[in-house]
Amino acid sequence: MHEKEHPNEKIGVYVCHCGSNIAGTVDVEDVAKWAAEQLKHRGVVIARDYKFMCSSLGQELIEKDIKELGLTRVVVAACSPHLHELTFRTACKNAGLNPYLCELVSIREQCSWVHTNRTAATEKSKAIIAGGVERVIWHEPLTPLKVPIHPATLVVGGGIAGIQAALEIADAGYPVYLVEREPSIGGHMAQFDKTFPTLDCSACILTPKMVLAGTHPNITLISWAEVTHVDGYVGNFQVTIKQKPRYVNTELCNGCGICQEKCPKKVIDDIFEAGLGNRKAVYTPFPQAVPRYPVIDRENCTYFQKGTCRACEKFCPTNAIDFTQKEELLQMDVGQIILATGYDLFDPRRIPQYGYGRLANVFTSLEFERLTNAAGPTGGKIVLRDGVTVPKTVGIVHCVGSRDKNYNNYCSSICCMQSLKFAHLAEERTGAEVYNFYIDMRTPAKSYDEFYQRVLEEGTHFIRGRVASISDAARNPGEEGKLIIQVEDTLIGKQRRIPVDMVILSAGLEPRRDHKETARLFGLSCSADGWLIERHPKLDPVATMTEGILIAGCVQGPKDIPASVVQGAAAAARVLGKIQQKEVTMEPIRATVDQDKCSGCRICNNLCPFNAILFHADRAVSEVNPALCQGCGTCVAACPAGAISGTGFSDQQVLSQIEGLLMLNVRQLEAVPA
Amino acid sequence: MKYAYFPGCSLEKNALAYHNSTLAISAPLGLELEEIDDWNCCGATEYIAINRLAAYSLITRNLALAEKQFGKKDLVAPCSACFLNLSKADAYMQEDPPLAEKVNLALAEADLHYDGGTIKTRHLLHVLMEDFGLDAIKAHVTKPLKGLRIAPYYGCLIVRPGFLGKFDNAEYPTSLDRLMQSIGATVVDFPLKAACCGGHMTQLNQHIALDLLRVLLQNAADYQADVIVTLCPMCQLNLDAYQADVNRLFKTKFHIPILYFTQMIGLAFGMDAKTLGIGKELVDARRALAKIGVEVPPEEPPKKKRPSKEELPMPKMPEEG
Amino acid sequence: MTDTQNFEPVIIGFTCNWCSYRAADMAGTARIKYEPNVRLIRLMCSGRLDPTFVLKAFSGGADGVLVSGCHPGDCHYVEQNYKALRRFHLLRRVLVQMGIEPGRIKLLWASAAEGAILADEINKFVEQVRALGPLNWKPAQSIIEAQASVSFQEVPA
Amino acid sequence: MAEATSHARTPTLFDRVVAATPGNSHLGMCIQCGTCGGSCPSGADMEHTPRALFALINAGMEEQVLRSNTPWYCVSCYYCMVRCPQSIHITDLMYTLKRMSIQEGLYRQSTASDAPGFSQDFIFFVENFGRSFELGIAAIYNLRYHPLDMPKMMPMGLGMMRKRRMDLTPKRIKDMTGLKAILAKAKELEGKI
Repeated sequence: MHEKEHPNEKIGVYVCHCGSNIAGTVDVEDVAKWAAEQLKHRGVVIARDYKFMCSSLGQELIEKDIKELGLTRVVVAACSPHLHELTFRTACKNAGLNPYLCELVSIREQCSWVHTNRTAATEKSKAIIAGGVERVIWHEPLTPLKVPIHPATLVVGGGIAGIQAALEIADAGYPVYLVEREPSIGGHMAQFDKTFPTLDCSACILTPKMVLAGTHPNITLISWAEVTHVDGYVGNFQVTIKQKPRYVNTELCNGCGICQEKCPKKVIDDIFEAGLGNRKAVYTPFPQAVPRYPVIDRENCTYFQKGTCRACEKFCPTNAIDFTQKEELLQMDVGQIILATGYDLFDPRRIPQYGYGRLANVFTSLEFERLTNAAGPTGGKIVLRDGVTVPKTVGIVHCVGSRDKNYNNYCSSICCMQSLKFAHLAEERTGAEVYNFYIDMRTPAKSYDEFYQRVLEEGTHFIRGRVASISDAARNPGEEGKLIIQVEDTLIGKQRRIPVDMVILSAGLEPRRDHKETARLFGLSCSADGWLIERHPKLDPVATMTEGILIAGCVQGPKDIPASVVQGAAAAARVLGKIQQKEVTMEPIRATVDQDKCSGCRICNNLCPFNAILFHADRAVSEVNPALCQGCGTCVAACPAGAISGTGFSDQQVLSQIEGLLMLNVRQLEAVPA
Repeated sequence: MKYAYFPGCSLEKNALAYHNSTLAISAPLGLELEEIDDWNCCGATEYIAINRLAAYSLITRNLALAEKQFGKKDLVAPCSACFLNLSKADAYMQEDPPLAEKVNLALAEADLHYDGGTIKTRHLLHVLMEDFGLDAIKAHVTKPLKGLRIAPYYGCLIVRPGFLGKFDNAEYPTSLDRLMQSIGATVVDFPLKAACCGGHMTQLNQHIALDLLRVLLQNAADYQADVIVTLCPMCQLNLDAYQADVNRLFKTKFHIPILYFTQMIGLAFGMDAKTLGIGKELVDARRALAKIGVEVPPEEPPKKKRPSKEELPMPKMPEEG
Repeated sequence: MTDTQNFEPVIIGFTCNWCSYRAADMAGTARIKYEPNVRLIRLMCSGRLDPTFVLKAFSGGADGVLVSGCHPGDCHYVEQNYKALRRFHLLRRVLVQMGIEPGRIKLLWASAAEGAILADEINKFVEQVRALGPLNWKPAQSIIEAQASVSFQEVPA
Repeated sequence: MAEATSHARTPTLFDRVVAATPGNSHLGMCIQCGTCGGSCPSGADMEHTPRALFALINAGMEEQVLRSNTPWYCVSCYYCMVRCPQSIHITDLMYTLKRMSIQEGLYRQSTASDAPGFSQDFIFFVENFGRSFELGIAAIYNLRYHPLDMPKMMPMGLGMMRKRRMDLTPKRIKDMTGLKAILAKAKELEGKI
């Protein structure tokens, strides 16, 4: 039934060498020759091979044939359609052929790059092309769908990447919803004191941006909230946001902070102060918090736990405290989404031999950031955990939890520079002897290595060797009461034991603990390490596989502040580009119900996750709403009456492709030696 | 529960106390240990240094005998070195087919054959913790070791590298700690609990070995341990038999008896010292053990003064939740 | 062509546009080598897999069929791979009735990042099918149509 | 990975070390971080840290490698192996190097020249009785290598005797012939590394 016996199509087949990428393993000339001869009866009128089909010359080749030979179908055997489908469709379009009458089959990713046996690869290429030819016969001229794009954008995560993205879009005059899980935006950058390599104060450069984001007319800041549900598709997402109760009426609150003074309940601040400092049960994480309104932390509030106290309420000059607030679900429509949810710090407790948690004076990098921060728990004094003693010797350990098959296999990329910064600060503020323990010193970006030079000049000791263990077990009087860092100094090949007062673990960056949930929520995929996957690692680092959802900052992989800002801006540029077009064009891959064939069994109705299929009770037939349909084709496969067909992936197209793929089985078996 | 049993050479004589105390506590727990008939030495750390195939054949002969005698079964080895060698051989018999093939060719000379993975070797501590559990052990405690300060010493091979899977943390294990607490003892923090006793270094290079031992003893002394509890004959031998040499060489005055964890369990079960082979240790345990049963208020851990108000909080540890 | 030694099975693989096809791309970009016996077809979603496709492949001379999609929970279309899963089990039963060993069809979840896993699984599957030997399954077209239409009535979810 | 590749070229020192080590040693993965050397209980007294030894192996400097006292000072504590960020089977590699150094006879030139002797004495009893025999080993070994240390050893030895923790005669397993046959066959199969 699905076999055009004498196809009256004129098909052109184009085999790409891709330099030696394909031609190196596949005999492209032979493949082209074979297609011309063996697929003639299927309508192939011309088959060519060319060095680079995607080059303008290659495209012209196709366009010329379309015009001169009157091709009605085009098959290009080259790389993955995900790379160049658009290129060749455009070529067809330029030559006056409907772009959807072009089929791109992959003989590079799926053949030349993954096989070594030339004969086998060549035969497989032929099969793949035969499949493409059989399929293309059934292609239909299509016109891409256009849907209006909602001008608003959702930015998830109020760290520096998210703030940058939000500001860029807002400044261009479009509305942004900036959602932040914590009470204030600012992210990790707000916790730092200095930023490498220029050592300018983190707060000084960040807070203006925070204030801007908080006051910008085009930015709706939604802090202390989380995205719980995402529906729809590029141009028209419906998102649900859970606004956690602040128990503070932001209409009335003026952020005077009296409630925080009066609150009797001290709580260790595990988030902003990295567990090193205290906050109250009602709090803003830090003085320059944006928004300035505090939140009441229910778990630790005496009133919520015991029903007494209410001190904050008593003293609030504007009666802004409202214990009756409930969690709210906010619904909003946005056209595009930028994810900038950041990272979590590697937990060094997982490396017991480094003693973090057991040995008081072993600190994490984030703890040290707070120690050095003028607004931190010690007012910027670098002291041991007793809160008074100034360290005379400091050891800084690189690569903690990074570059290690037992923990994270990747390089966290910021630790070297961060450790150099720590070395500088420790030396500058305490005059301590500082030792840096590194495997490789990685300072590749602009004026980073110069900073390394500077720290060398300041007299920091650099020991090339990964620290083996940190203990308080002294072996001689010189080690009494110290932390002993045991390491091989690999440059002299000797084991050394270096007694220090303070150890700083430059812990690596990890995906957020809940990264899997995030990926699911937004329909994205994570790499094995847990970072979100970009559309292309080099050429499309802020886009994702899902149209309309972009990523920026550490959610895509470890990176420092400059890189995060760049990505925030890049993602914003992408968003703005789309908004400017007013509408998004979408692949016309949709399902349609043949009203005459439909028996009204309604099996398809429950199969559609987008509720795109409606049932007309009166006529007892189902119908697909093309605006909602995403083209997955599940209903097509399910329809017992074969009444539903999917454009671009119709039964005929797939069945014919199968036939094509299997066409030269027998011959292939003989041709290929085992 | 029934298990195949591989005592190992040490338990035959120098660690007979370990052997006896193991059997003693097995009875009440219902732990049945059936010795592999005509087992041979595991080769310790020495044989592998001379001839790889001979060494693996030597070890695997025991597994083959066990397979013949019991079929598929768990094998209990109280000696950490034997435990390591047996599980290592088993691991490579599965992981390295060419090696396995040759080993079986050799075993065939005595009509023996072994398929990797048939006999799972486990250390006595694993079995007590995983198959019986603390509650089962607690249930038999009649004389809790109240007030006795124990430094739990794991040594290397029971926690590292875990050829058949990790049983406890390789750097900072806690299973023995929990076991000792469950029988009423006070377990002191012992940072070097999984450090090395020097192994055969006591023979090859006394200075290296004695220094390692000194550091261990010092650490236990710093935390005011009455007893170091071991689960390996080699560790016991080194710490016990060479403690005098350590004192002589470094002019120290350590007197820390080294006992087997099975002996401690036995005491808690109310068994008499003699059956448990207590008294065979060179560093006399009488003074330390005198504390047990005597009502003494648990002394507060060493120099942990009240936190001053400047003091910054310590990070929460997982177990604290 | 009976001796399994130099028998090269032909396997048709169905991939979804969002995960497994991109896994194949990934394997390519990373130059991870695998057996040339598999020929892939791109569907938008594993949910699109019509059992007739599989029967068509077998009747057309394929010795094995690989069905792959996003990991459960990661489906680009929310949950359609679960439907593919449901169908797969149904289908396998029918195939057995039709005298096709269950070992000739395999379901595989592969995320866009799992090129190596995909390659590895393909190699395993090729070996498995090679061991089963050639299929040479040729039922009348009519049977396929019939079987297809009767045995795959979806139970409304 | 290096161990995976099959070479037509004559095997290098690296190849031979890898081939003589059971399982996959991952030796080719070393990034020279020194975690092993830092973790080693006797690292301070080693002529080369394991890391340095691996570099020498890569450089094909057979003499230096097999003359080094490093493998002989390995106490088999496995710290290096569990801490190695590249999961290299360092301890097993040390065993391999011991064997090779004995075969090449190069250990004699190492500062641990008598170490193999201890192993030899140990296995003498294993090979002839099927069980090890502390007193015998200690006695023979020390008589051979540290006769002057004997007096120093005495108190400990006597203590062990007094406590009946030492045998005067070694035990012997029943099927000694079987074991001997197995070991003989194994040695024949092993041949030269």
